[in-house]
Amino acid sequence: MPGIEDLYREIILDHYRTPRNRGELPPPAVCTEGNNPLCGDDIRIYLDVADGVVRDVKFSGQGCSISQSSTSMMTVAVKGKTIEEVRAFVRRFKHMMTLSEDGEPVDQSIKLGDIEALQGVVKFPVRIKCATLGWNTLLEGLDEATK
Amino acid sequence: MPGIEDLYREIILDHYRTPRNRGELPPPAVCTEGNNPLCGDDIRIYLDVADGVVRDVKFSGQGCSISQSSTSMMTVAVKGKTIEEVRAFVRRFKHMMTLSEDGEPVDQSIKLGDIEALQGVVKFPVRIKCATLGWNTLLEGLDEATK
Amino acid sequence: MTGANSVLDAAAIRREFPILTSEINGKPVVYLDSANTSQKPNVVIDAMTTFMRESYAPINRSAYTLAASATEKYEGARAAVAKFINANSTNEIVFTKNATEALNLVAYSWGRANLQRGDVVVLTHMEHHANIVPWQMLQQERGIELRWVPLTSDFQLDLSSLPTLLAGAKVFSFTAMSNVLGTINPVEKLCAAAHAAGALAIVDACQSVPHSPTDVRALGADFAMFSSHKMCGPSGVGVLWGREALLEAMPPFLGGGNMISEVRLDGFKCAELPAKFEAGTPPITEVVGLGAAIEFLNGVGMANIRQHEIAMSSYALEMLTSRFGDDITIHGPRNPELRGATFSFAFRGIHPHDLSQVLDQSNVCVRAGHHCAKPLMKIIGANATARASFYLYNTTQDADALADALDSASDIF
Amino acid sequence: MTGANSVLDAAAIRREFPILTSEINGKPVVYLDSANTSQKPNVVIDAMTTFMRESYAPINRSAYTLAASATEKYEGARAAVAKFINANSTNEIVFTKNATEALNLVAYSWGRANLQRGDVVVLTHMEHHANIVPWQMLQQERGIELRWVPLTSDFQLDLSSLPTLLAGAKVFSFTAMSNVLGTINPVEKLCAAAHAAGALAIVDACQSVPHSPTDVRALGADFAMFSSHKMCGPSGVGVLWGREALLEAMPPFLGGGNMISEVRLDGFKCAELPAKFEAGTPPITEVVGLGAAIEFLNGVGMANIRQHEIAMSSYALEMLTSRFGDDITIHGPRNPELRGATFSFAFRGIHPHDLSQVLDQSNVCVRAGHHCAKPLMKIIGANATARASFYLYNTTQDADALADALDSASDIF
Ligand SMILES: Cc1ncc(COP(=O)(O)O)c(C=O)c1O
Ligand SMILES: Cc1ncc(COP(=O)(O)O)c(C=O)c1O
Repeated sequence: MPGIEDLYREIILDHYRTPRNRGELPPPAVCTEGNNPLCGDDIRIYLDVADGVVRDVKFSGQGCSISQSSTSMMTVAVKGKTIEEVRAFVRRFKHMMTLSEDGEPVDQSIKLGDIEALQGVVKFPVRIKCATLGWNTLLEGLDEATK
Repeated sequence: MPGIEDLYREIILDHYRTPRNRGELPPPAVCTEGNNPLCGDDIRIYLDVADGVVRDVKFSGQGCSISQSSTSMMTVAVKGKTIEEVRAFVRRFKHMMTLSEDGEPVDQSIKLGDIEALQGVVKFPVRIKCATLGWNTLLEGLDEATK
Repeated sequence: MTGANSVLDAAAIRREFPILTSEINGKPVVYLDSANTSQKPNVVIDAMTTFMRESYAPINRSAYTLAASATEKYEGARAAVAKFINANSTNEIVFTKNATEALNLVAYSWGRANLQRGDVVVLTHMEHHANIVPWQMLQQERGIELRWVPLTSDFQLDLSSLPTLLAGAKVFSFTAMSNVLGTINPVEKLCAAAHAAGALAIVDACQSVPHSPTDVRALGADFAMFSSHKMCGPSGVGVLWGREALLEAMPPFLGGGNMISEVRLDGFKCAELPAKFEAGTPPITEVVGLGAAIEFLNGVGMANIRQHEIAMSSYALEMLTSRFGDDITIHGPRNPELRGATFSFAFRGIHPHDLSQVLDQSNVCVRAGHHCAKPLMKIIGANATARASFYLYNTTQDADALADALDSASDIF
Repeated sequence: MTGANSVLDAAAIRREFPILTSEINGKPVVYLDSANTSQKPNVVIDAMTTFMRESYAPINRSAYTLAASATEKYEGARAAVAKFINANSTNEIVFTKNATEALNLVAYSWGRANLQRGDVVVLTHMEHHANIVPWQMLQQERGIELRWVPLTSDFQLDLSSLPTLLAGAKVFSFTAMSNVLGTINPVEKLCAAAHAAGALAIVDACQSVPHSPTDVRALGADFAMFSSHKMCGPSGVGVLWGREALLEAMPPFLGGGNMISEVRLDGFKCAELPAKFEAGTPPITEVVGLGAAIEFLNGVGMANIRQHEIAMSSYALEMLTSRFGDDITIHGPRNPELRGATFSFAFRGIHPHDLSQVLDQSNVCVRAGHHCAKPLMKIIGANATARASFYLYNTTQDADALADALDSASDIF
């Protein structure tokens, strides 16, 4: 059995205790909502996109340490990136979470930085949904912001 | 395992090969139909009742040796009896087939005669429905003839 | 060792359950998720194995010895179920795949035959999704009205508004015990109230039948349903009990083999009860396994099980509050006589999902989430809770193991 | 010993099935009722026993190790089923309680969403009640029209009228193989004809999936369904396969836990596939058992099973006609390539019920009755037939035992 310390790395607990970019953004920022039917967690992502760049991003909602910290780290990472960069970044993250779709190109050279601490989640398959909740909700926000 | 000879007694096979009272009766005789969902057998009983007495009874339909011979023997036994006698007789028969309802009075002194050959059917529970098919259909006919 | 006031030897019972005597990583399994699904004793596993090895055959269709004896075993289990809940007749016992199917059967068959636009169905705020969604589907389709019995601050049904809610209602469908709060509802009284208002009384007995004696006649209910897998029996089979006259009058639900007496190109006729509601090949081995589970439970004694769970509740409530004080919030009644041994709780602000993960390190198995009762969760103000539920095989040691594991969770968060 | 042209060692396979190596009254069991339900090999019984002893836990609900690994085993079986029939994705595999529920699911959910008064559903004269009654229920409720593909004199579907029947139809639902006649239908061709007419193609694959390789994509079907219990798996579980886009678009069928993503007092949202159609606690142990059955069947090889059954058919047809000549009438095609090894027959005017009773004295298990296909029985002019059906574990000795037992029936009648 994988140890609990694989899951609750210090950096994860840090983002859980002190989440970054928590809050809301007023319209015209896009707001999308996601939820995890298993545990009842929900999350809202606020996205301010202009000229193809993520200017600002915030999140609110309730969730476990994994979903909250993963979302917090995600917001830090994507702010300031172009939409294409963000999409490539999400693909790289999902690949780490063993969730790549068949034939989807993944740029392995992209560095995930702190987010690599979430790799341990893979050993706890039930929690993968927690770790990806914010990211999937972000993708929906991107779709909405760019349509 | 009970032997097949308990089931296929000579008198049963005789009534199967040479059924008595096979045929139909024209109206005003009452006709009721029964079927055994398990095997697809069906039977029709024609009943001529007057002044509270079963004047005539005939049957038609398809069925296995047990349902056919049981019905044949039944027609022989009930012809000429009063309705009350017939009902008591049916109760006596069903009791032999272990199908008495709780608290139903059964007159053990009634003699079943040849019909006792059907007692062996009890050892083959699946066939009890075959043996009683004609009898239940008769009861429906009595209800109809007396309402 | 099994709780000072328990009337049964849970430690001995536990030895009958292979999983409960097994270890993961050298540590015993502390199974506290029986409100979700229960473990299976040897006698149930063996009954199924033996049946598949020696007696498996089609039922109700073929006449050879093997098939006749399989049919006898299957129908024998039906008789055991009927007796277990004191039904009037085996015709009142319909085997479904689970309690959820049984609730849907009633909503589809009785509901579609009897409920029209504007008709009122009364539910409660503590229902499981299985007793909500089928009615909401009918609401979408038919425009029936749903009314909800609210809760009091001490997690009971608030009966003050019941007469108003029931006025003009056609159905009152409610759980005998909350799978989240542990609250045991006054089923007889609720059935009587339903009938007084001219409504049908449907009892979701999933959480009561496995844990205490059941007498459907004494309850005065019209329908009741429960699942084998929560009462030491196999998965894949549930029970619908209904008053014979009601079942007789209902149209069929699933169509197919076994539920017909006649099929022609231009139409079909239904079979007699209970076949009418058992379309297709039923869960044969599973029904036989349920029969064995009932024999097992009867052997222990349902009244004893209830006593044991009262003792477990007392112990757990006292021990947890004395060890953790305000750090633990238990969502449910404090009086062990008014509740089952199912505890939803919040602990030191740790998210239930994280909590269950940490408890899992000590093999303490609790459920974290909404427990298929999202409306209730919202009402008690939680997105999720952790839930520990005890059964006849749990001991005070299991409760202690839970508390110890909670301590270790505090170390991490 | 297993038929001159068989590619598999049925005698060895048979030893894997406890019931087939058992004796009743000192005589071996000759099980010829697999079209009804099949026996279970040791590996399936053991997989279920081991699961209940070591791994039983709730699935999809709890996060602890035991529950996560039970979920993995359950979902692993889904993946095995998807691969077994070459589905596009595990989202296309819905576990039901049997094939009958799967057919009802399609009729209730897809049917009620898409069929209106006057819409046409085409069936065939050789359907099982499970593929008739659900549509007749929709006929009563909605006033849809049912049309029937008739049979030719050699027990095939009469395709000459098919284009006329399909004109304007919304659904063509048919069996891949008749459970009475043994006739194997040209499924690909029938699916293509349905699609050419703009109709949905629903394949009742109950009698084909257990007996030959299945590739739902190659068949070009829209829905297909089959039952675990007919393919060496446990009772209590069936499979609905459907094209993902169709399943996506359909409203839910049973409402309750697991099939929702959100429930509020004022309504619910469905979960993603396949959970959307799996309300309540599923047959957990049984799905795991089905996974083991598929592994077992894959080990033998589905193409080998089909070859073996062709060999069994050849042998049985020749042997029975050479021994009994005109005394036996087999209702079904003579060409072993065009049929499965399921034989309905009439013998010397002896009523099938009596026949099966006498055969039972030699432990020869055959079904007697209407085989849940009453319209077909009427068309072939029989109230009932006896039916002997062979599977991978049957040998030529079983066929010989049948013939010997038939001889002894002549002595009595
Ligand atoms: C062709 C066919 N369709 C449907 C069924 C129904 O299967 P089940 O009874 O497992 O639901 C059967 C088997 O009885 C069958 O042979
Ligand atoms: C109160 C209650 N009702 C209904 C159900 C549904 O039971 P099942 O999932 O066995 O259909 C459950 C269990 O999950 C329950 O606790």
